[in-house]
Amino acid sequence: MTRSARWIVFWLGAGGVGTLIVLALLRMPSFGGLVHPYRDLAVPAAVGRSSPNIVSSINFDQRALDTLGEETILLGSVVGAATLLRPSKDEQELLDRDEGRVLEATKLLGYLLLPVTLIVGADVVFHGHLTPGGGFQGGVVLATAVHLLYVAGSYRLLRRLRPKSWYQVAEAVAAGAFVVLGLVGLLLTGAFLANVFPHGVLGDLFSAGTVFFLNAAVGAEVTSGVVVLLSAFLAQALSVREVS
Amino acid sequence: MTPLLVVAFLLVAAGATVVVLTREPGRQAVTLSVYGVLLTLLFVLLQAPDVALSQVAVGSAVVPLMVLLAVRKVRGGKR
Amino acid sequence: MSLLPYLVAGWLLLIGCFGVVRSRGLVHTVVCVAVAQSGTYVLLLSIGFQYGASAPVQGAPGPVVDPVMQALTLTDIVVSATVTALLLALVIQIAKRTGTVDPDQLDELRG
Amino acid sequence: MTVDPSCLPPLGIAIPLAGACVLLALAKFAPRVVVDTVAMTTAVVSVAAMALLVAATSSGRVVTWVGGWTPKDGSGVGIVLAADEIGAGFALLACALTACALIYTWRYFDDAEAHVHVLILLFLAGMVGFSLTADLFDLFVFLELMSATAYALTGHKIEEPRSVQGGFTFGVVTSLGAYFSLTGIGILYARTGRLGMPQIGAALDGHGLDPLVLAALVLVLTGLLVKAAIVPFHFWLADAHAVAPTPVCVLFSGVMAPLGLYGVLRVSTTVFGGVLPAASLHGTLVVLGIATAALGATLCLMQRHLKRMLAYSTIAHLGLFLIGLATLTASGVAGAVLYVFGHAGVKGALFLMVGVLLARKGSVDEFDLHCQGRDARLTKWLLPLGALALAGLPPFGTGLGKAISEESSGLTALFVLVSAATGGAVLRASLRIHFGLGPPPQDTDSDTTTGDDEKQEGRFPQRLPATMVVAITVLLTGGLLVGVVPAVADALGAGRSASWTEPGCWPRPCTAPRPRRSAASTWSGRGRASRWGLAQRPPEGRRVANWAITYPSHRGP
Repeated sequence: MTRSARWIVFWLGAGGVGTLIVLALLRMPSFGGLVHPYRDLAVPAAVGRSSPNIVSSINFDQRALDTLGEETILLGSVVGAATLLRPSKDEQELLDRDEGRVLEATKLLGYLLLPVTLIVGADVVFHGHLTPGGGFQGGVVLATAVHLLYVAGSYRLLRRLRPKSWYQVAEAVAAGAFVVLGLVGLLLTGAFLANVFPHGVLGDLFSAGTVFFLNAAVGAEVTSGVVVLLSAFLAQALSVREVS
Repeated sequence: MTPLLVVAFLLVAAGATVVVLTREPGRQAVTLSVYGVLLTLLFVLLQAPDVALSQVAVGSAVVPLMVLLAVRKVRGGKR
Repeated sequence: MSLLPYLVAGWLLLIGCFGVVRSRGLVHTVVCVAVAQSGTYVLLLSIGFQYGASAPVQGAPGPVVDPVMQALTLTDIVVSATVTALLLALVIQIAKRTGTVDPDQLDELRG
Repeated sequence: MTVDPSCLPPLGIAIPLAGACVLLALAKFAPRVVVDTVAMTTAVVSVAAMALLVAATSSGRVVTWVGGWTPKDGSGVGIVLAADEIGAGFALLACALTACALIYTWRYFDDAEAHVHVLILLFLAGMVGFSLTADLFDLFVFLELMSATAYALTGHKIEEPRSVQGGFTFGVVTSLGAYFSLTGIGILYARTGRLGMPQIGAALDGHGLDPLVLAALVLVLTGLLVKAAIVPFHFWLADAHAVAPTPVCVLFSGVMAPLGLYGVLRVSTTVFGGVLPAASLHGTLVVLGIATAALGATLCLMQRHLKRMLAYSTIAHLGLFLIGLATLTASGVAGAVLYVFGHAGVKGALFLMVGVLLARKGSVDEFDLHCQGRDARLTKWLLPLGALALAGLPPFGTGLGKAISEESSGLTALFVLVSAATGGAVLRASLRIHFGLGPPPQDTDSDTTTGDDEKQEGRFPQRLPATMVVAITVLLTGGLLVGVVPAVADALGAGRSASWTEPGCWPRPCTAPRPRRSAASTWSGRGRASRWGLAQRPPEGRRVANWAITYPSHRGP
């Protein structure tokens, strides 16, 4: 498709869709209104399962299948991106390059932030059913923490601390754990992804039943997945070179 | 609608426009990161702390980082 | 005024598409796809909002905003990040194989 | 031991997922034969589970509330999976094609560890989920799962510029389409406060078609029509399907693109069936279908790159399927679905045969291969046979499906022309390659994509591996069986069309006159109950009653 044809298609489509969207939006219920029927059902359901963070209860209990799909997308994308970014036949990963010089202050900041970020990340994962956050957010923070080593300028150290294939195994095991937890529900109650573990007391660390465990599984999966993803990009940008 | 919300919505709309209109991909990673922060602020105002946490981690850190690394590699490929 | 959130959401979606069509570099295209998707976050959260309601955490007294929409937005954000990663990976390979990321110079790109 | 059918739909999603996780965990250490065995076992178990599900649907729709969130007092928060004959049939088709693709793959890839297998299994989980879900947001999630794994698979041959570019176009176009769908889903949620398809449908019923509902319909269908490569969203398909690894092409053309159409059918009947004037929907979809079929057939005849030729023939057939489905009558839908099944077998076999040609001769270019295939024992006879089947030769499923859908759509001439053109193009190529028909063609047209710079795939074996022959034979036989075994047509409802027009059956009949409700009626779903057959069909009471949703009383007009 040529550039001008693309523009014609775009303006026709945008005109049509834009008009339609505006016409539709004029009939939307007004912003900030009181009517939220699904919420009125979901909130008592979450409280009934001792899950103060209602969003987590929806993600890991009421609509857990969505999250299973979401984590599968993550798994597929990580495997896909890692496969797409593999060194091709005429390329090689060269290990001897260490990137640039880094200011001492930056280095120090990187090393100082590392433990703090790790703790914050773990906290976000394990209190996912109690406070805002959860496996996904905490997992991303944890994975970022590992990569603070890169900010600190130590790509080689990062590579040593980050054996890619083991993270991939960890990701597979964590994603598998989600499925297994779902199947446990199927075995015990006949419903896939049922919340079968004791719900505990509202507000306790070990409460909300399966939500806690699914959260942890997702945390592990996201951590290892994002590490694999970032390492594939880092390797492409820093060390994969064509062999001439 | 509170003035704060109005401002936040308008900032997000403006931020997105700037990101799209930034042609230079290296600079776009920066505007994208700022846009991520604007979205985070909006989400906080919309009483969505979970979403705001995700957005700040993904939208203003991980994705811009991947964009930067991709830009770097793409430029390197041209040499 | 109460239409503003929805209009902003629609604007994000369309400006993202505009950017994709206008793009002269594939990395730019990928970023524009991500911007288009951010329109859906704004739309979903705006639909779930309620004046005076608090965040759906900790059993706060009084009404809370719609947690379902927040859960959907979370999923949406994950989808966005992963799709961006995959597309960027493809862009890196295109640049390697063809030496360019300008869509007009790539004969196979007809979209 | 009897299996409760309601646990089968989630198992259909969980089994391939579990298999993929095991494979990924083993990827680094396991020898190749273990990888292939695990992948194959997973696919076979999935086929068995989905076959059981199809058997169970013959006595009614199988409804599963995931997580045990069965609605209490008629209102619930959970996600619902619903399998009927068509949905379960699509899930079974996806599993069976995956099994065939994996048999073919047995000796095919040698470089990339187990990652291709992992991606194929995750792709399968997405397709099964998409076929069975009755939740609109889940539809989006599984659509994205199918898409994300599909981009990665399309661009898998990273050494080839065309492959990565095809994957990129595919990714950008279908992602944008999916975001439009999600916008539509959001708008529907704003109006109805629901995410389950039948629940949204019940809430919309009888309230007329205002711009909001119309916009939501257009937006949701956009993403699905992009996936199905319907004009004007067709252009990405040929670029992507022509460059993907051959076994993956089988899945793309055979089931992924038709699944987009299945989504159109499911959404437009379950969600919008009650508000949409059937005639206008039918008209629009038929026009789109005719344009797609005509364009696909024309472009198919013009190709010399064999995989592109097959890809354009897929576009043409998608147009025909859409016309069949758009009738929204029992026989039209059944015919179209039968056509999809027959086409999947035939097209899959054709793709694999082209893959064999590529592996042996190092080219997929019709001109380049002229006279080159005289010694090919397998493809020499099977490729022309596949071409005839593609054209709709009677004993094949394509023939029966085409016959039923052309009859119910009344567009016989179009069906005959389009299928003959696509079959003819393949036949022409096959005769040129294997029998040296006509003079060696000259390279005159520099504009068309040639197929001679395609890289060889696989290990280039001296003897054709038995696994490849088995995969081709199974697919072709499958395409034949769909046509000759009356049980298949029966199961799809072609033989008992009466039951389709009964209320309570899904998809909802749009031909029956629908009582208009006054605008003043409330937003309750009570009027809907009778149309879902709650009153008339007590024997199925328990299952159908699960669908019935009452609405919180504070809901205003």
